[in-house]
Amino acid sequence: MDIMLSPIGILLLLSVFIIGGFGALFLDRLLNDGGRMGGLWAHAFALGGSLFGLIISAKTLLVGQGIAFSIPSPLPLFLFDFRIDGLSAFFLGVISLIAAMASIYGLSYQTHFLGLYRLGRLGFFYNAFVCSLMLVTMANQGLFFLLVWEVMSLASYFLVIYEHRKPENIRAGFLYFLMTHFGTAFIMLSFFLAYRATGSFSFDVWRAAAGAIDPMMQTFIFLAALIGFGTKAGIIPLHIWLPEAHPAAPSHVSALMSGVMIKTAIFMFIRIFFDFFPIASIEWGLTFLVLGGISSLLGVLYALSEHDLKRLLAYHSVENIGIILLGFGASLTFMSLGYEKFALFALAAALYHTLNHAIFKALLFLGAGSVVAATGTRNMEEYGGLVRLLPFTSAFFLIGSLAISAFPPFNGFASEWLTFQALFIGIVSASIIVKAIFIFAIASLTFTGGLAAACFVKAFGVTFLARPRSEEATHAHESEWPMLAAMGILAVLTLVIGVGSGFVISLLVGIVASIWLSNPSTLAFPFRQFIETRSQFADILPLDTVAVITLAVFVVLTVAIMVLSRSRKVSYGRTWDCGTELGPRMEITSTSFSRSLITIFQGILRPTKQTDVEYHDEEMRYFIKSQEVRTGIGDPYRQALYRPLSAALTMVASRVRLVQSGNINMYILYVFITLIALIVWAARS
Amino acid sequence: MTLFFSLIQIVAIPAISPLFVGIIRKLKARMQSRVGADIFQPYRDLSKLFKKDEIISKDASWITKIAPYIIFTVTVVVGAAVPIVTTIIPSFTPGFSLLPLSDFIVMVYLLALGTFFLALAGMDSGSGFGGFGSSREMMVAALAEGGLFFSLLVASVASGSGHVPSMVVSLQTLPFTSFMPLIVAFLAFFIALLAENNRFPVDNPSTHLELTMIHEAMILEYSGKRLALMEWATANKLVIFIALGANIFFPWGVAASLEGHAILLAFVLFSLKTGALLFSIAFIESTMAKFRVFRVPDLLFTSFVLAVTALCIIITF
Amino acid sequence: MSEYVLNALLFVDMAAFLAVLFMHLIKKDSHLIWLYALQSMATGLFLLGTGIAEEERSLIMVAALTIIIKAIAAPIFFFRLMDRFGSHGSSSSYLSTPVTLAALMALVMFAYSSVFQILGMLLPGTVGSFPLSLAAIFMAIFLMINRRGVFSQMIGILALENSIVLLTACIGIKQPIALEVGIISDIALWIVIANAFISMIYRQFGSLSTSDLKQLTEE
Amino acid sequence: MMTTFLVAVPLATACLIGFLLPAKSVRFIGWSAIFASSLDFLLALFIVPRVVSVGSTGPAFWLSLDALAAFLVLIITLVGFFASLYSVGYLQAEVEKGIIGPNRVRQYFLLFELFMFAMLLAVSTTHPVVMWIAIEATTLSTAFLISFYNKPSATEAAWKYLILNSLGLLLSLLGTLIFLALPQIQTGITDWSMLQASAASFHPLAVKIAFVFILVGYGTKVGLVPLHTWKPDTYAKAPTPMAGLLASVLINVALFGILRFKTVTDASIGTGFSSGLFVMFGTISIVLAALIIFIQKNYKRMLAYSGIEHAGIMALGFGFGGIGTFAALLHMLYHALVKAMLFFTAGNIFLKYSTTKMKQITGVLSVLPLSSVLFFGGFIAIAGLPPFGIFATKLLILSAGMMSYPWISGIVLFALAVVFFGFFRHVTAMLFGPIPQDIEPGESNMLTKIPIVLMAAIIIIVSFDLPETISSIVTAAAASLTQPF
Repeated sequence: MDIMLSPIGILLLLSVFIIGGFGALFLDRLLNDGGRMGGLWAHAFALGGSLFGLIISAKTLLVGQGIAFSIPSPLPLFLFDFRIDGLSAFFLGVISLIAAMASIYGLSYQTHFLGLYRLGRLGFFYNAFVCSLMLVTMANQGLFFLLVWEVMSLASYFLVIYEHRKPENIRAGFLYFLMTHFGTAFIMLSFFLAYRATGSFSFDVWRAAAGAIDPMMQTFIFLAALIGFGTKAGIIPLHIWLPEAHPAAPSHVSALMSGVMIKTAIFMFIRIFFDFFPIASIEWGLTFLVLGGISSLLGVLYALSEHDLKRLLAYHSVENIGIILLGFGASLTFMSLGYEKFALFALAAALYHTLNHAIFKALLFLGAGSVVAATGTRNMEEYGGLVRLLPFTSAFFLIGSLAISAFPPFNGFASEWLTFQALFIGIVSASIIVKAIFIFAIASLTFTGGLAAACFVKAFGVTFLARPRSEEATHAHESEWPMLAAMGILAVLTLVIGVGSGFVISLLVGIVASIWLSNPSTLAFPFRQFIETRSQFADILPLDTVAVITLAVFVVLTVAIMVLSRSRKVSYGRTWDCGTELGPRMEITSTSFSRSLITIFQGILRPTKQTDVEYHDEEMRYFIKSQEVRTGIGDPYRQALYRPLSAALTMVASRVRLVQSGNINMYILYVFITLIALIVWAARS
Repeated sequence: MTLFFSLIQIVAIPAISPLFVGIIRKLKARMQSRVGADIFQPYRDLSKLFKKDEIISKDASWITKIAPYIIFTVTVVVGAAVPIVTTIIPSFTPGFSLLPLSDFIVMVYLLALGTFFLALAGMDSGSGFGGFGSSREMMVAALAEGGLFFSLLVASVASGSGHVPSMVVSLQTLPFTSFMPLIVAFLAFFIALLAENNRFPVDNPSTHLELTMIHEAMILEYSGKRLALMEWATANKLVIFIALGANIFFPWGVAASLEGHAILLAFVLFSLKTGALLFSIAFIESTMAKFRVFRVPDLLFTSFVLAVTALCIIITF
Repeated sequence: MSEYVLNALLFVDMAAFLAVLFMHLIKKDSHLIWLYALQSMATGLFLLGTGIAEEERSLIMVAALTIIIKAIAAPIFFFRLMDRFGSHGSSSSYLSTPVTLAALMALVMFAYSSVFQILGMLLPGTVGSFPLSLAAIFMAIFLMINRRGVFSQMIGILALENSIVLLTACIGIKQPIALEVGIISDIALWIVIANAFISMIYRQFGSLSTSDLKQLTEE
Repeated sequence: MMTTFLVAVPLATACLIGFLLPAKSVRFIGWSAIFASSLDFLLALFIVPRVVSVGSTGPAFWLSLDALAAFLVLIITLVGFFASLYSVGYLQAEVEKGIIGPNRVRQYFLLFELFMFAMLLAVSTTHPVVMWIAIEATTLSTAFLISFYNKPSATEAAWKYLILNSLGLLLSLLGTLIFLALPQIQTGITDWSMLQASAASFHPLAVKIAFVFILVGYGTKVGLVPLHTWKPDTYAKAPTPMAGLLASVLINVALFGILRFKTVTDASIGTGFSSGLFVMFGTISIVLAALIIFIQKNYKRMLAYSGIEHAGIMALGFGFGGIGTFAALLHMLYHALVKAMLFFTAGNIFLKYSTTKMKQITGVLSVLPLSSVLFFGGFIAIAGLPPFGIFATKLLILSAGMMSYPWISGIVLFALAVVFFGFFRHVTAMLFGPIPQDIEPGESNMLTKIPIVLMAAIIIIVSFDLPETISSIVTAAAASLTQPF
């Protein structure tokens, strides 16, 4: 057993990040170069650490043998209990992969903050964030998990408010940390309820005692876990922090947050509903299906109405989480209906989409980061014509857009196709309600696909094509090679994982099977057999043939036409402009692009339009000096849910404040009444 | 033998698609009591365009240059997997057949890939028309996908398989009584066909009037061989949809084997069915007025609802 | 102890109780001081009586100390203080007199209620009346609640302390002399500090009414 | 012998400052105070391991330290040392700004040393009445410290502090005397062990009523709701170093008093009665403090209510028993350190902005780089977020509570979330944002910076790996609380 898979290996992994983090702070203080060396040090160590993590996860999967060990702690209930089995190895792999790419990207991206903010601080919190992300997949004890979970939220909070001179970042950070804390309170509640039901915080005890919990307690545990982890995943009513926080963070961090951090919630969903308490009734599966459907549909609609590039991508994370939850809900429903094979298959689809979304969302965010760094603004209306100035970034962003809109040879399509197959199985199930919900799920997935394609035509078209719409867009310049390298690798990955879908499906089915088949004592799980017998999965979705045929026909066609029309001349003239000079304002903008779809879905989006007209002189009101139109979409969550909540809290608090009336006689009366009441109570009890 | 037959299958749709366009124009002309050009005119147009020089806008990027090729390839690739006369799947070497391509989800999304690049090409030249055309096109495509997807899903559930050729085979054996949901699904599919191929109630293929054109706006900037490819790809797409509509929802007569007489019978039946479809398209184009843009979503939602009702009927009984 | 001594001690206990009762009814602060002096004198005598009856030399010493400090020194100190306040030396109460009397009566009934009956029987010595001094304690607290004057709150605290000492004397707890002296010196120090504060309040607020002491709230 | 020397040191310095040193020698007074408290701290460091090994130091002049007392002595001397350091710096800054005259410094340090003496005496005595006298002495010594600035509002706060605390303490005197009057113990000096030994024979009703008097009495001193009303005014108006000391250490001393009697009551009538009272008081305190912090406008009052909330958490911990007791004791240490650091950093903010209204304070991060970072660190610690110890103790207390009072633990969990909500909103409003025009950035003198940095270091050390001696003393103390001998 080489050191990689032993407790020493894991501790070595953590120490890499600790050295990276504190080294960065120390270097930042030592040499006053604005933290450049510290930042480089931090990102280099983060890269090393994530590659190390990748190796560990790969080895664990190949050897098919999990690791479990625990380190005692001075406090009674606390126990630093580690466990890496198939599922955590997979998530550890995804996290390490995206962290590695983000670190490569970060190596040169961080120089943009030089002179504005200290880079050592960014390096420190970045390492803390990646380290806690990895620990979340390994924790095997309730309190240890909560500790790591909160460290993750804290580190990501500091990264969100890294540029603390911008007030909107502070607001975003505030909302983010508040919502995560609200979510953690619910997670704590569900863990305490589980502690009360099983008597211990260790997940192994929970696994053993799963059957013995009475249904009422079990529903509470599931409900609290749903709300708690739902807040972190960004399910629709609890998602309001996501479009605020992800764009505020530095781009390689938002790639990590959007690609991987929200996946830790999915990881815990799978752990709770399949690993600890695999006794969930069918209602839970259907709830997840409905939530997934709503999240995906509304997520893509809100993305359509956005004209801030990074917020658009953040809303797409909500949409893709919805798709993952569709797969997850389907597997839960099949589990409760007793079709183990289909449940395994649906869960593999969910995991596949988790992997795919992590890759292409990271690619898109890194691309957006380069665009924002090049132009200095996040507003898409000021982009345009960047395809010539940022050739590589635009190519990678295009590949990312193709992947996210689920077009065949790319990985997005593979996982969406699998989710479709899982949902199709659901239609022929027994009861009417289940059928209806599955049809709703398929409908939401179909429309999500179509609308996502529309959204990314807008995103790519407005950002990269045609003429620059603003001054900054004309001065854009291509990002340095590490940033391009990171994006390049991710772009190739989207193609490779898409085309090699047969192999990836067998890998995922192996991982999913490991949840149920790994015997508790030795933690060995039959992963290798699934790899060997991957031929059985090969014919499910052979995207490789699709890719080869399309490429072949494309090449034959191009060559043929090139040869045929070699004698024809190609001249470059002005775009047809009906005689008037085409200015940058005459191109379509992102708002006008999505206006038609917003008007169609106005029932859901409630678009708002505000016109302010300024006249030359107020009385006469004939000659308009300037007119401003502000369009936006309604935010039902804040009006209907969050503002009334805080207003109620303030109202109750102002009532309670009257206790401190300032009158000393009243204070003595409080003491006297408490005394009398307690005496009477003592005498009676 | 199968190698030769597979090559024919790939070449067949691009070959006959200009003919279909010619027939529709001829039928429309006749209904509007005009003589109209003869049915082979589109072939001449294409060859003329291939011989002409090209002007590309200097604002355009490599996407404008490459998009026509991608779109045309997509239509050819999907066309290869659509059963026209026989349900045998073309395969070059034993392990390498076009089976994966014939999965209806792969088809729908490949066609969507074509539309994606078409929209991007539209926006690339930076003119107002192109941008607006792409916006409208993506709106229609997004909404039509629901109806299209669900109607094919009804057929897939009825036949129990995802691949179109095997769908056709098993649907042929279906008893007449349970064909009612398939008719409803066909209606939904037909509306989706009109929307996807920019046919009449949704978009006017023959106009260049800014207000009414969606598809034409996107290829406004093209000229020469790229314009030819675009026109040809649109024609291919039309044939694919018609072939799907004809063979899935009216499956009888599609030859299961390669003997001569079965092929001949299948050929006759296929031309009858497509003739009827072409006639109905032409009929709609000459009698109905084009819908206002914001009434198109209602049409597409009706197609979606029709398809969902068909699905519900199929599942419950 | 003889019958006669027990009756005398009961009478002294009753006197202390009445002193606290009357504190509620009078308006002027100077009368308050007299009543406090009366209560302290009664407590001192009670201690003296029990000390003599049980030949407890330490108790007699404590009694003497109480009388000197609480019955004599404190009131003189208060009177010298009162000259400076002039017309402000009176304080009104929140509840009108009949309602105050009703409340006091309720408190007395509560002190005599079954809750404390068991407690009374349990405790060793039954000199004087345990519930009576308990009632005095509750009334002293109620005095602080009811009166608006800062001075009367201080007197309330001191009356409460006297009734506690009286109660412990009733129960018959034998405290080592050092602790008794400690408690009395605490109270003496407290009186000095409280009066310092009262003069500061008078200097800064210009009046002794607690209704002026209302700025510190949450707004 | 050690304990008497420990207790005597502050008394000696008080006399030294009071009589021997002239008022003008401000520097010398300051250094003697620092020397005294550092000596005390070293003594405590010396005593605690001995108590861990021996069990309790031998009685001398009624003074003996068992595990619980030694732990509290450690906390008092530790925070006292930092408070004295910070007071010197703070007063020096205030004298420079002309808020107070140099001769007031002498009065401050005299009362400071008396206060330290009273607390140490209260913790180390064996006799309940002597403990009462000592706690009464803490009230008297701090009364003038609260009205230190001679403003009407300071006097009002001091008066309320004096009256309410004296009322509370008299009630607890009554409770103590009833406890002592219970039949069997009539002979002279009684100490805790004797009380506990004869506890079994007390009549349950008498014990209950006596404990109620004790709880309401000392509860007023701890500041449990509804007896807390004097606390926000006092901490808002007292000079910040003193407010820090009061908020962090006095709670523990008063809680110590209640805990002593809790062991006696538990010995006689079982833990049901006292834990029910503790849990009830704890929950109400947390809920009320949570609500008022939410709409608070003054950051010193906000810290006061946070003190009330943490008093509630500790009361909950002791009420839940089992792991809860251990966690609550540990919570005492963490809370004392973090609350003191928070107050001292708030003091730095007050020195710079000279207003306590949070509305007028923005951009502290750029004005006071060090204090703001520690203030934010303190906030993260007090709100119970991971890297710091309070996260662990909060979780332990809640999990202990989950077993016996599940519904209450649920309510408390969400009340703590509301506290975090309110606290976080105010802290972010203060820290970030532009620098106001008339404030020039930069920390004040060195002595206001060193103590907070040292405290931060100690908090991190104690949170990450609890030193052996401290964890053993806390386990010993918890054992003495849960199963009385």
